[in-house]
Amino acid sequence: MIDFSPNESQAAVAAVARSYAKEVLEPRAATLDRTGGFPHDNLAQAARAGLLGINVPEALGGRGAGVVAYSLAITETARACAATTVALCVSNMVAEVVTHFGNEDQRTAYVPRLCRGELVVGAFALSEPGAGSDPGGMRTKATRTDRGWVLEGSKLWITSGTDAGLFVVWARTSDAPGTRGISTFLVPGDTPGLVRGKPEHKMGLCGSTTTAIDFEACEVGPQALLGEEGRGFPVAMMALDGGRVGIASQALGVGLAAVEAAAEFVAGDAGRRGQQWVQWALADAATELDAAQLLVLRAAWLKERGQPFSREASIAKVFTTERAFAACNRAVEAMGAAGCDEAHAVERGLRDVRVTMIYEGTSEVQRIVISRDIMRRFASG
Amino acid sequence: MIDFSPNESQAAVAAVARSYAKEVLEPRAATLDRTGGFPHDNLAQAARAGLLGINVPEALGGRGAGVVAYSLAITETARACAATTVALCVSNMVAEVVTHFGNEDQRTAYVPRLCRGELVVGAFALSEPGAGSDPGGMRTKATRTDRGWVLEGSKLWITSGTDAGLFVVWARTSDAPGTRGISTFLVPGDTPGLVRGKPEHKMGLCGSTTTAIDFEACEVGPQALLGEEGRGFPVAMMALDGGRVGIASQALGVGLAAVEAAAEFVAGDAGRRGQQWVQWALADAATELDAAQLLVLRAAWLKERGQPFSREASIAKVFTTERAFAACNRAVEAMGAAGCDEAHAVERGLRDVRVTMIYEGTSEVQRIVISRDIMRRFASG
Amino acid sequence: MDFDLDEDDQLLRDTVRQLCEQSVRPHAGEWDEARAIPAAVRDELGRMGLWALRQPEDEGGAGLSTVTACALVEELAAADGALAMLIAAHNFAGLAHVAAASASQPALAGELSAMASGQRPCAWALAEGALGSGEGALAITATRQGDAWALDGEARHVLGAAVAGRFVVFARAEDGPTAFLIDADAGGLHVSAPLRTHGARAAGTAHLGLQGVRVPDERRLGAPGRALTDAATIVALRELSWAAVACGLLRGALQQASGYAQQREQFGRPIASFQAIQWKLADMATGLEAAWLLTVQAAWRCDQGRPLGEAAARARTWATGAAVRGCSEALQIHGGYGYTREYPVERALRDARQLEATAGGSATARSVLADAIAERLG
Amino acid sequence: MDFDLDEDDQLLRDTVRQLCEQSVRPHAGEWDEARAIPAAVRDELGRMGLWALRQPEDEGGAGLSTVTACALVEELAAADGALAMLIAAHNFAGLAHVAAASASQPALAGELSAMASGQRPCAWALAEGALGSGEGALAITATRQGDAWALDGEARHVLGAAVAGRFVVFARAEDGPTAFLIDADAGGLHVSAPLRTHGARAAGTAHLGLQGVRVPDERRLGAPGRALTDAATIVALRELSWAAVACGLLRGALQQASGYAQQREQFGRPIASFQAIQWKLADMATGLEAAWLLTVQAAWRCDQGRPLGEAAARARTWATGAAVRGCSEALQIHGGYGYTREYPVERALRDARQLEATAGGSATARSVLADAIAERLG
Repeated sequence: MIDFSPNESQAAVAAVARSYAKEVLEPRAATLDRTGGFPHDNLAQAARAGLLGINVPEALGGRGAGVVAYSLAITETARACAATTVALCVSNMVAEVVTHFGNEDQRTAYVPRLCRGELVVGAFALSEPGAGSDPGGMRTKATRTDRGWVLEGSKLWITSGTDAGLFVVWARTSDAPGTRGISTFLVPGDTPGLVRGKPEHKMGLCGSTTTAIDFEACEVGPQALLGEEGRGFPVAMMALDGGRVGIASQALGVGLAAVEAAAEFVAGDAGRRGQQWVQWALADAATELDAAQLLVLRAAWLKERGQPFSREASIAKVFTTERAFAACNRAVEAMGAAGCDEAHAVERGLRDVRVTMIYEGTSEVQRIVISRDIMRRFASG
Repeated sequence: MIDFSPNESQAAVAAVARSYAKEVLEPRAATLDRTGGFPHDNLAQAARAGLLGINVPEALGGRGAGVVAYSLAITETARACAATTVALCVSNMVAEVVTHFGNEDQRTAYVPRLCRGELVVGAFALSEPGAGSDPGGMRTKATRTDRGWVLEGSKLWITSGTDAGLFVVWARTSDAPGTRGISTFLVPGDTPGLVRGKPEHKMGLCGSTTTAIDFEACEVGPQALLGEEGRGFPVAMMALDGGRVGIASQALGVGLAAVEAAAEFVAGDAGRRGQQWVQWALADAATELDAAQLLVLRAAWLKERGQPFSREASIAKVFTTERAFAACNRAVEAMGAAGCDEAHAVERGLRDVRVTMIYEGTSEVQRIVISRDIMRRFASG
Repeated sequence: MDFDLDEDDQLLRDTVRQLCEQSVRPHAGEWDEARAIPAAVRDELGRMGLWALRQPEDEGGAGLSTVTACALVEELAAADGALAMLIAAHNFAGLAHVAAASASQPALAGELSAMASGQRPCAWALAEGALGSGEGALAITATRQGDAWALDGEARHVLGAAVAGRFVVFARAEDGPTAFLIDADAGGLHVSAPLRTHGARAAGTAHLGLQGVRVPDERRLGAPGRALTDAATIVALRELSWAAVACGLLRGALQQASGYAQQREQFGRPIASFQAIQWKLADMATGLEAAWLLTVQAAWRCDQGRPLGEAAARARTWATGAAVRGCSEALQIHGGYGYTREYPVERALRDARQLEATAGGSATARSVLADAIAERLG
Repeated sequence: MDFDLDEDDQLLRDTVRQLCEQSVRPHAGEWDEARAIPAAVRDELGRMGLWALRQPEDEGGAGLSTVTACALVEELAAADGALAMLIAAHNFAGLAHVAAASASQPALAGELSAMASGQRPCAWALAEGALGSGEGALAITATRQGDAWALDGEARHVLGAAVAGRFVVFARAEDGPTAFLIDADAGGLHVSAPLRTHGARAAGTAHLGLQGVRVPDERRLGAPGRALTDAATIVALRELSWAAVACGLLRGALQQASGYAQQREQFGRPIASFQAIQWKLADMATGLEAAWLLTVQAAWRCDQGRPLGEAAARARTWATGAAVRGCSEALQIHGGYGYTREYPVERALRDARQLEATAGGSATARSVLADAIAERLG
């Protein structure tokens, strides 16, 4: 039966995330944005707060709190610091993917350490220079040897690439056409031949790192293979679909924080408070983010129940990221020159949120997914 | 040197159109919309006012006033009655096309009679059921005989199809691939075998007729060929490019009238007058229509100087028709329930203007033209 | 947390869908043209309980939750926007107002079951803008005469007035704005010819005129002077139902456009294979999902007894806006055909536009939202 | 009617374009990073007359029409938004205000030629919202002391303050709002560190503080009490120049995006072959043409001596809006690369956003338009 209330345990996780955000993230967020670099301490504290394995079974060191709780928590942390949040999102997904596709050895070797922060964070190495949205074009190769596999190739746009302690790496293990020759590997960050690139200089999310990773004759053992050989594509799809829920939750948090900050600023500014255009801009932003949250939670809820949620995740992602960007723009407009000054967090939010329309599948990719689904459902009009 | 003022003769034509619109069109427009049918008398009076050959040389019975004057005049008439205006637009373009591509006999046979209204109006028969935006898919055939040509096939979406006295008809005269086998014919409305369909039942423009025309063994003499055999495509392109300026001018007039009517309504309504959202909606609409008018006049001015204007006509058309539709929507919103009542002309404007985003090349077709041009101009970034 | 309708409710929705496919959708174009919905159809829907969706079963209603009632309104709107608006206004405004008032006015209870047949729906005649600008917007006066009232004045653009059997009207009385239930055949009551509206043409919008109409005090709704306060609750319900109508209009248009795009060919392939068309469909679908979740959330809040105003206003602004944009895109996808009345998308666009502008338009809803934000900030 | 620039002006524009290609565009990213434009560059532009575009040649200016001046600002903005904003504010606000005032204050004439070098631009420090809400928004007071004035207070978010050699400030005086020209090295004048702004980072936005700053009466601009009336004319000029900046930003972004889309391949073909990308480019180009024509029309009105306010407000609202939307689409077309500072589109988006929000934002311009409509309707 229709019910939109979070249950107690979901609310509890959200509360933990909220106080972590307030106490740990918020005081440091402006400085982190300015100085850049990787937020080691923030993530160590996230591990202590149990936020690195929210949807991972307790037996493996996680919270076992489910996807809805995960989404609520990510929205809370993103209100304070979107940069730390993206590292947090990805690490949570790495832990989920290893839990889901790993064998017993892989699970016990990595998941508890990911949850405890001992591997700093996890990272995905999927994109390549020529194949952003096109896994079929992947060129990184894994060649089987006596002692396991040798990886060769270049990956791009890797969140936490500077510091992650574990990489989930996709590579081609056969010449089978399209995506059928792709396999997945678990590669610890200190593996020789895994060469971390320099962090990209970005518009926003300056407190997270994004790098290339080169694999230069990078040898891994036979136990590095995650799941079956040639079955890497479904792993990527799970990582991406789940990732979309996370990124949508992140964008939502940035948008909500911007609208709230703008409303507070406006309330203290006699010249703006009485302007209908300001009131309406904030009202529309709040409405759109309300709808966005429902879309995000619905996708999370479906995933939690084990039902298909790919289409819903795409809808949640494209709607939430675009509406959150619009909300940040409206917030800045409502505040005027102050909104464009780094002294106010909405300025950072505007830069941070912009990438959510790009990573984990651009808005364009989501629209392709959604329109394919429509064609299927309404084939005959 | 930059100069945005219309010259005296342009202003004079606009003034003629304005009083024609006020005196003839406006009093009848609501009834015409309600009862439907073809506006015979409106068009007869347009002929008397010299509005059926605005950009046609005086030697052929036209005004010789140029394209800018034509655009200004169409905008004026569309303020009062968009339905009559579309018949007027098409007839003007037919007169221009015959003037431009016709031989001496064709010109003197048809153009003065078009201008005097003796042929009622002219019409274009280009679209076909399967080939709306794709002249390459045209199926209507013209077969050469001893006595001239025989036309066979079906045309669709013909403005003034019920009553036009002269049709410009495109048909395939050879199997040459693409558009190279297409020729143009001038077919008087009373030619046996030219079968007029029933008027479409439309959302708006109810005072103009849109029909199919079937050509059933329709025989025409050798003098019916307009321009060279196989060179029908350039004729269509001229008709369409010029037509776009006309339709953009038409949409502009509908939009301007809606904004002005809404402003007047709001001024008389204490509850709405003070609402900033109403003021801003009208301010934005006025701004967009101002830009639209500049785009339309620039395209008209280029055409008048004999310079390429296809790209500019596409930009003017897509911008003006979409912004005019938006302006009508804003006008209706500003007026509330009254705006949705046929008792106010904005209700009709909202229905009438919607088709301008479709005919003479949809917004989608215009965007293809525009993006092709961008690619050419900014090839290297 | 749960996003699914109960199975029972899904079954009920499927039944209504079937009914719509058989008895509504094929005729919606004719009714639009004729500017009226046949009484027989209204009766048939009455037998399904659609004119008393949320009334308890022992009072002749269908006894549905607000969530389920909205789901059924959405179904109706996917087939015919005018019919859906008529039913929504009757259930969520007229009937809801009388039901709320009947708690303290037992004489009204008898009216409720009579209103459930749909033969003569109940129209709710609050003047546009009255909630924002107060009783000054009311153009009807009520004068006390013993144990009755005399009403004079007019209410303009009243949805359903042309077919209504009863009216809820708002009048300026000595104690302030006061509401009354009036029979359509009351002496001195005059209903104009149906207005020629842009959309929802079959919903019988008309002006209502009252000249010395006598109304017994027992048909007063709520306390004298409190009518606009009471109306705020009803307005929220009506906004919610408008949101459900918008969802149905948009879904219907999306289905039409998607089906058309897969059949229609251009340059030798279905236009659905062009990215520009895919984008339009994707944006319609995304906007629809957002609209529907906002609507269900608001309905659920209502069922939970939580404050409804803000949630309903959000659902209404987003859903009606998305419906206008989406129906316009659906028309565009149909090209020239979309502009003709042969295809239902032009009607959907007109209905959506009418819905968006009706009863103060989204402007009223946005004011509710702006006030709520201002209030939270103190 | 004529839509072409004169040939002379086209040549001049081409010269400035070349200069930008050589000396501006390659360094705009560094300047953004360093949050400053080197003095040598400002000097170079000064030698071209860019710091006195509309000043008569015999007063050390370039003697250009407003149309041509806007065309050059547009060129600058296509290469570097921050530099263009700095030059636009100097020419169309600070310098324009002093030039207007010098007609009745001959002592100011000497300042004009000194301001033409660009070494120390003139910043115009009208408080955000002052035009709408009146002198209450002014946080500076001026007290008469014999033939001089003492100024106290602050002006916030002043574009160019960090590099300015002179300031036009607006103060509340006994007779009402009054404007003054102050040297940056005046005793008691304090400029904050450059603010970390979202965009136009190299334009040196900072807060200006005044503590007992002494200004001789001969550096008063215009009549006492009339400063906000005078300011309305200058605001219109500045809005016009913002519109020209927006056009340049948008054109630059369109060029970048179009070039990138033709080089970048996905699924084995250039992304420019996908309709979704084509649509974005077409909409950017269309919005740009509209923006530029509105801008030129307003500039032409100014050259003709016609009222400028409404035309400038229209150009500004449309152009800055189109620039924000277009630059964001350009970034999106670049995908992940667009989000990095390796490509200039993220800077263009930040600059456009800053421009849109600067000096009261489009809100101020829209208020001008709404007032004009209200006035026409009486």
